[in-house]
Amino acid sequence: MIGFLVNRLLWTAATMWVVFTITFFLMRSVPGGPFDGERKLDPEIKRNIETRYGTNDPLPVQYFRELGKVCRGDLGPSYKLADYTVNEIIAQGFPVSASLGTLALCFAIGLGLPVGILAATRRGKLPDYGSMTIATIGMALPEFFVAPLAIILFVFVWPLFPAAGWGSWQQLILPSVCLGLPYAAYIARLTRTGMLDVLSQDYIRTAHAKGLAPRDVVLRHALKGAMLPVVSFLGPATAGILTGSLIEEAIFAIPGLGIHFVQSAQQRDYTLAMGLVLLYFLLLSLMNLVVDVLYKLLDPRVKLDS
Amino acid sequence: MPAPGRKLLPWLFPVFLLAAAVWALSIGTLPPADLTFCNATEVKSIDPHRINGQPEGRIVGALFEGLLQRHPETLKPIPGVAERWEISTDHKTYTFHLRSNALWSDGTPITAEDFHYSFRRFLLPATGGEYSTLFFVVKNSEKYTKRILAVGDPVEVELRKPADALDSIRGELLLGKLLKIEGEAPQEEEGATSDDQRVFVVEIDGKQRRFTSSKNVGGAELCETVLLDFREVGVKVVGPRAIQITLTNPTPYFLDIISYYPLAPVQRACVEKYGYPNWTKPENIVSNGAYRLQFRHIRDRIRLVKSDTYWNRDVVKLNTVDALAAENLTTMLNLYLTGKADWITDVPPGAKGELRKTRPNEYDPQPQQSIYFYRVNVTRKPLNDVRVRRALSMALDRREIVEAGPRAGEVPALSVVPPGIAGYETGLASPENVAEAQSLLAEAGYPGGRGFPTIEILYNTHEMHRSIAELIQSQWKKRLGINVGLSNQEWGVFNSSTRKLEYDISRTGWIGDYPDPNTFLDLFVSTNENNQTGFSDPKYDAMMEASGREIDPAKRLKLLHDAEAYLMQQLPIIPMFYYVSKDMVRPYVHGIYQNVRDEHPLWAMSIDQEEKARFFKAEGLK
Amino acid sequence: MPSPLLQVENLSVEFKTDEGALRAVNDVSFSVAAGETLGLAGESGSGKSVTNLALLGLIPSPPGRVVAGRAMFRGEDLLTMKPDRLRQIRGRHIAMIFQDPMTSLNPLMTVADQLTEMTRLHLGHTARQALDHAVMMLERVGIPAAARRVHDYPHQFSGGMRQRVMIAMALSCKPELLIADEPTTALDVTIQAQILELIRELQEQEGTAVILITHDLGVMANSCRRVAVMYAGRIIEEAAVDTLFYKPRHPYTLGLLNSRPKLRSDGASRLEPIPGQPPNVALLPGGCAFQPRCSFAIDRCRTDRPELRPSPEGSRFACHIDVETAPTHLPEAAEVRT
Amino acid sequence: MSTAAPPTADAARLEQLWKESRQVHGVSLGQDAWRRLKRDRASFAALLFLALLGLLALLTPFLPLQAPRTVDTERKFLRPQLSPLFTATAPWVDDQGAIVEAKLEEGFGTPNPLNRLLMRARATCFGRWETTHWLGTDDLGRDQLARLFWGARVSLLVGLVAGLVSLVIGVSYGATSGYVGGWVDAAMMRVIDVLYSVPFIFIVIFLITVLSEASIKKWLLEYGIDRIVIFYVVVGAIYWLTMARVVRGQVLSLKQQQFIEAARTIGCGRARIIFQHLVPNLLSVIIVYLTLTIPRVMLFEAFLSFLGLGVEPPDVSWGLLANEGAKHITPISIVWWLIVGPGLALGSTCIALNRLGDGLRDALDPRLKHR
Repeated sequence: MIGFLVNRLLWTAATMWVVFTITFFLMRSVPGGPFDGERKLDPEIKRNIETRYGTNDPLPVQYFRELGKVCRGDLGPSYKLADYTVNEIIAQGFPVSASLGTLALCFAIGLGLPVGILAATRRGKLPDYGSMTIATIGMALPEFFVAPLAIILFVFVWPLFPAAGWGSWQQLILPSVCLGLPYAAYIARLTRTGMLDVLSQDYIRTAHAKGLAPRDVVLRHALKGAMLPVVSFLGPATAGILTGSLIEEAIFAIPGLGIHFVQSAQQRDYTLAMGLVLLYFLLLSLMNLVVDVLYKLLDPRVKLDS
Repeated sequence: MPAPGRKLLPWLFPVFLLAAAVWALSIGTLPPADLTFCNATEVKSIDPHRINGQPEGRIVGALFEGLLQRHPETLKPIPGVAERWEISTDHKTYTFHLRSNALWSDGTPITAEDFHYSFRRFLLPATGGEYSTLFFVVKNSEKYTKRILAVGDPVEVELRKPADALDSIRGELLLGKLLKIEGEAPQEEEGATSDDQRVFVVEIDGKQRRFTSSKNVGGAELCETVLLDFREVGVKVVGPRAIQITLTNPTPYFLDIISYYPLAPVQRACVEKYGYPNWTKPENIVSNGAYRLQFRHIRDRIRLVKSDTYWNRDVVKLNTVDALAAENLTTMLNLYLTGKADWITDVPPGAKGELRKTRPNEYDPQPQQSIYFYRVNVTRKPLNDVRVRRALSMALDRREIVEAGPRAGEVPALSVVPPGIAGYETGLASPENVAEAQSLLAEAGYPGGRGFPTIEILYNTHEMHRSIAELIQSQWKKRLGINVGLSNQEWGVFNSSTRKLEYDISRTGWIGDYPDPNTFLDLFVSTNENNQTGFSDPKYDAMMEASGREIDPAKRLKLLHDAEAYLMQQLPIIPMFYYVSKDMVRPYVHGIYQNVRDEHPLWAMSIDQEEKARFFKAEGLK
Repeated sequence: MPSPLLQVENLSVEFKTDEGALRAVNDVSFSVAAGETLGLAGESGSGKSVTNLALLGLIPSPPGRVVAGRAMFRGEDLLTMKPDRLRQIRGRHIAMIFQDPMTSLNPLMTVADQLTEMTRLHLGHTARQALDHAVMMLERVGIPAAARRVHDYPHQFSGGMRQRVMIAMALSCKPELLIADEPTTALDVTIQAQILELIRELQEQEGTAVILITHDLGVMANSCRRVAVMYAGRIIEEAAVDTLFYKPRHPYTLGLLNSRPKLRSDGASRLEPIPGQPPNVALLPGGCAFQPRCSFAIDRCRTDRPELRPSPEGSRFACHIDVETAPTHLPEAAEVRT
Repeated sequence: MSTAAPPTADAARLEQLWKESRQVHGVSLGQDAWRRLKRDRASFAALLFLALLGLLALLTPFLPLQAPRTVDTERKFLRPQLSPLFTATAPWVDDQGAIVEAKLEEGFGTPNPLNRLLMRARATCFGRWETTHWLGTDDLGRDQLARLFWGARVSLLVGLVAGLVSLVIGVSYGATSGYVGGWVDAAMMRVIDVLYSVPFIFIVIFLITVLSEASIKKWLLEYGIDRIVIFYVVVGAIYWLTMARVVRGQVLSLKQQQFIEAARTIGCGRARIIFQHLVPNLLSVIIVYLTLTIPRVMLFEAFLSFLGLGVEPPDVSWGLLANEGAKHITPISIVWWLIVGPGLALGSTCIALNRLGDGLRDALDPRLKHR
C-alpha cells in the first residue's frame, strides 16, 4: 500500500510537470497577449505592465521562473483580476464550486442510483423505459437550455426558489439540481447497465437459491458489483463537477471557478489558467486515487499496483 | 482478517454524502443591503489609477473622490475635494483649493501633497495606468509617462530597489541633467514590446553617470528607470491645500477630465505600507469617497458602506450598497424581477422591446455619448477607394439595423460624434441613398458588384454583433451585389487582429471619455494608437492640430465640425448608431438620472422605503 | 412405499424466443425419495438444469415460464407456492450446487459473509453462531485452517476448494434435498472424485436426498441408484442404474453409453459419437425427437412420438422399437440449424 | 458395436461428417444482430428515425423550404403559422422555373455541386412553391423551419465526422497500444493520462483561437478548411481519448484469445493482425461507442455555440439555434417557437442515438443471444 502510494505520488508529480509544460507553451502560442485590450496601451506602459508580470522575458526564463513558483505553491498574480493572486481566486472560488458540485453529486447519486437499480430490476417494463427515456432527455438537452426553463418554472411560475445568487441554502437548490441532472441521468444509465450485467451472473442465481429476498439479492449481492462502473465514472466526474460549471454559474450568478476556466483561457490570463489546470489535475489525480482505493475496497480481486 | 473499511463502506458512503450535503447547505446568509445593483462583471481592480472600465468606475467613483466630481444629472463638474478653483486667463493654469474638512477614511486630512503624489503615481509608467493618456493634456505629462527624453532635459533617475521591495515604493531618486542617449528607442513588436536598451548619460551633482534599465546592456549602472524630472510636469503644490495644474493647450474640457474617476487620489501612506494589490484589500484600504469598502467576494459582490469621514456625508442616504458581479443578462433581469436587485445596468436583448412597452418608467433608454461603428481597413483594396467606402455607407439601412440588432431605440448614426454636445454641430456623412451607392460602386469599377472581391466583417464574439453583421451582410448583398463574409474572433485575438490591420472591416464601439468632440475625433489622427484603420490624412491631422490650439470655444468647435465633416467624407469608419443607456431601475430608487454617459454616482441615490414596500406588495415580491 | 420427498408431475417449461415459444422442458415427471440419489443425465441443452431451476423458481422470467405441472415437496406444490414461502424452502429445505464454482460464488463477498447469510436467514443464528457454524461446515468439507480462511474471498481458493465451499454452503442448513447441477464438470478429474465422495459422505451422514445432474455416465454409475435420461426436454428413459448400463432400452441411452471412451483389447481407443447435432428444441421434428439421429429409426418414428412405457426390468422408456432386435442403419443427417 | 471397423467404414463416416458439417448454416454476427435489432422495437424505431432524419438533412435543398439566410426584419418574430401551408412566391425561381443564381446565393450561400443539383430538382418539382413559416421566424425574420433543416445538416455532420475522426484516431491508437504492449503501451497510455488531465475546454478554446487567427485562417482556407472543418477535427481529436482506452482494454483481452495466436502462427504481420483480426472483433464496441459519441459531440457543439466558438454564421447548427432560443427565455417574454424546435431536434436525436446505441449493444452482445 505504501509502495503504491509513493509510486503514485511520483507519477503524479511527473505528470504534473508535463501538464504544466504543455499548458505553459500552449497558452503562449495563442495569438494576442494578456494585455491586449480595446484601447491600445502605450508601449511604455505596456512594457511596465509586462515587467511587473515578467512576460517580456524570454520564454525559457519565464518557464523556469513560473515552474519554480508553482513548485513553491505560489501561482502568482492574476492578470485580469489584478487585485488578486491566483491563490486567492481559487481559495474563494473553489469552496463555492465544490459545495455546489458536492450537492449536485449528492443529488445525482441519490437520484441516479435508485432509478438505475429500479430500471434494471424492472427491465423491459414501464419503469425501465420511462426512467431511461427521462434520463436520456436529461443528458440530451444543453444546460443553457434546461437552466433558464427551470428558472422560469420554479422561480417565476411557481415561486419556490430565488432566481440567482449565492449565500443561502435556497439559492443552492435549483442550480445544484440543474447541474446534477445530467450526472444523475448518466449514473442511472450506468447503474442500470452494471446492474443488468451483474444480475446475469451465476452468483446471483446462487444467492436466489439460498432463499434471499430479491431486495437482499440486489442490495447485498448485486449492488457492489453494479457500482463499479459508476465509481470509475464518478472519479473524473467529481473532479469536473467540483471545479465548477461555466453555464450554471453564469446563469445562477454563482461565484465559483467554472467561469474562470473559460475566461482565463479566452483572456490569456496565463497565471489563472495555469492555476486552474493544475487544480483540476490535482483533483483528478486525487479522485483517481480514491477510485482505485474504492475499487480495491469494492472488489477484492483488484490489485493495487502502478 | 477482513479489512474494517469494507464492512463500513456501505454505511460510509451515504454518511459521507449526507455530511457533504449538510456542509454545502450550511453557508451563512448575508443581510441584504439598502441598494443592490448589478455591476455586470467582476471589476478588474479598485485601484483608481489602473482601470478604465465602466463597472470599475461605478465602484471607484463611490470609494474615491477627486478634486471635482460630476453632477449626477447634468454631469457638469461640481466641487469635490476642491471647494473652489481658479482658471488663468490663458485657460492653461488651474488652481484648486481643497476643502479643510475633506478627510481620508482613517481620519487624516487630505492635502495637496496627496494629490501631487497621486497624479505622479498615475503618470508613472511603472504604475501601468491604462487611462493615463487622459491626463496628457497636462504639460509634459506625456513626456514623463512615455519617457520621451531629449538631451538637456532635467531627469530623475530611479535607482534599483531590492528585489523584495514593495512595488509601491520607488527606488532612490537622483535628479540630474540628461547629457546623451545611446541606442535606439524600443519598438513595439507583434504582441510584445522589446526591451529598452538605451543608455542614458546623466550629469548628477556635476558627475557624469551612465544608466540603463536593461539587464542586457553592459557598461552602465542598472537603474529602475530614467524619467523626465517630475518638476517639469505641470502639477505643482502651491500651498498645503492648494494644487496648481498647468496644461499644454487651453483645453475646455479639462474640468471634465479632472472630475473623472481615474484622477482620484490615493493615500500615500496606505499604498506604500501595503503595496499593490494588498492596499486594495478591505482591511487595508484607505479611501476618501462617500463609501468605504466592507468586503469583496470575487465574482459575487462588493459591499460598500457609508463612510463616516466623508465631508458631505449628510447627503449620502444609503448606508450599504451591494454591487453584484452577475454577468449573464437574463440572470440580471431575473434578479431584478424577483426584487433582489434594484438597478441593473443592462437588459437581455430579447426582452428589450417588451420592457420598453410594459415598463417604460423603469426601462427608458436614452441616447448616449457613445457610438457603434465599423472600422474600414483603408490600406486594403478595394476599401482604399473612398468611393467604395462611401458606397458601403450609403447602401446601409441603419434604421433596420438598430431595430433588428440592438433593439433598444438606438439612434442611427451618420457622424462619429454623438449629438448633444452643447454648441457643437456634427459633421454628417451622406445619408442612405442606394442609387447613388450603386453608381459610386460602378464608378469605382464594380458595376452591380461585379468583380468586387469578397470582403470580410470581423467582429468579436457576441450575439448582438453577430446579428448586426448578418444584417449588414444581407443589405450589402441585396443592394450592392457584393459578397461579404463574416468572421468572429474572441476578444483577445480580435483586438490583436484589428490592431495589426488584419481585417477588412471590423466592428468597434467607442465611449467618449469627456463631453467634447475631441474624444471621438482625436481617434483618427495618424498618430493615435486607437486609430487602427490605416487612415492617415495630413489634412485631417492639420485640422485637428489647429482645433487643439484654438482658445475661443466657438471657433474651436467650428474647427472640429469641419474636421468631422471631412472625416465623414473620407469614411475610414462607417458609423452605425449611437448607443442608448441600458439601465433599468426600480421607481423607488431616487437620485438616479438619465445622462449621456450613463454615470450614476451612488452618493446621490436614495430609496423611498414606503414606496418600495408599496411596490413590492403590488408586484407580489418579498 | 413411503410417499416420496419430491414428486414432479408433468412439468413443462417454456422460453419465449425469436422463433416463438420454446419448450425447454416437456411433460417431465419423476420423484425422489428421502435419502435417495437420483441421477439426471443428458446432453447439454436437454433440459436437465432447467427442470431443476424451475423447481426452485429460478428460471429467469421473462423469458422463461412454467406452463404446466406440479412439484409436490412435503405436501406443498413448489410451482404454485407464494414467492415468500418458496424462499423459505430455498436453501433451508432444498439447496443447490452449481456447475461452475468459479462464478457461482460472489467474488465481492467473503466466504464467511456468504456462508453466514444463510444460517442467519433460515436458522436465526446470531453473527457469532453463524460464523462458528460456517467454520464448522468448512471443516467438515475438508478445508484446512477453516477458521482463518473463512474470511478469505472466493478468488483466494482453488476451484476444488471453492466447490467444497459451495457444498458447505448448500448443506449448512441441513436441507432434505440437495440438487447438484453438474458439480464436477468444471473440475480436474482428481478433484472430481473427491467432491463426489464428499457429497456422498455428507449425504449418508445427514440423510439428504440428492438429485445429481450430470452428463458424465461414469459419475452417475458410481453415485446414483436411479437414473433418468433426458433428451430434448423430455425424460426418455428412467431406470435403476444397473439396468440402464447393462440393458439400455432407448437408442439414445445406448448411443450415450457407446460414446464413452473405453479401453479396447488392441490398445487403441475409439469413440463412437452419436451422429448429428443435439436438436434445437425450437425446431423439433415431428414424431420422436431423436429420430433424425437414430440408427434404428423406422417410419413410425417420424410421425408418432413414443410415450414413456414400462419395461420388463421395471424401468420406463420412450421408444417404439426394441434396440436389441431392431436393425440399424446410418441415419440421414437431418437439416439442423444451430 | 463392431470391434474392428474396416477402413472403408471410416471413410464413409468421414464423408458423412463432412456432409453434415456443410449442412450447418452459420448465421453471421451481423445478420444475427440485425435480426435482433429489428425485434427491439424501440431501437428499430430509433434507427428509422435517424435514417429519415439523415435523409431529410441530405435532401434539404430539395425540400420546398424557405431560404435559411434571407433576412427580412419586417417579419421578425412571426408566430408559427400553418395556413396557408404553402405559398408560391419563392423568389429564387423565375417564371420559367429556372433558378436565379444570384438570389439563390443570397438565400443559401454558395452551393456545392450536390446542393446545386438538388436545388435544380427542387425548382423542377416544386417550382415557386415553398412552405410558409410553419415554425415562425427569428429575430432577423429568417424562417425557423428552414434553419432547423439546414442546421440539421451541420449538426449531424459535425456529430458524424467528429465521431469518425475520434474513432479513427482512437481505434488506431488503442489497438496499437494494446497489441504492441510493453513499454510502448505504457508510454502511450501515459500520453492519454496527461491529455486527460488538461481540462479539455482549455484545449478546445486554444485550438479554435489559434486556428481562427487571421493569418492561419487564411492559410487554412486556401486548402478549403473552414471553421466547421476545424471544428470536426478539434472535437474529434478530443473525443478519441476514451475510445482509445476502451479499444485498448478490448484488445488486451482479445490478444489472449487463441485466434490471434493462430493468426500469428500462420505468419500474419502486426499491422495485419491488428487491422484484419483485432479491429473487426472490436466492431460492436466501436459502433456502440459511436452512437454514444455523436450526441455528446452535438451537445458539445451547442456548448461552444454558447461561448460563441461554434459554427460561424450564416451557417447554422442546432446548437446555435438552441442557444438563440435559450436567449429568448426570459421572464418577460418567451419566444417559444425558437425554443421548441431546436430543443426537440436535439433531444429526439440524442434519445434516438442513445436508444440505438443500447439496442446495438444488446444486439451485438453474444451473451444475450437468443433472448
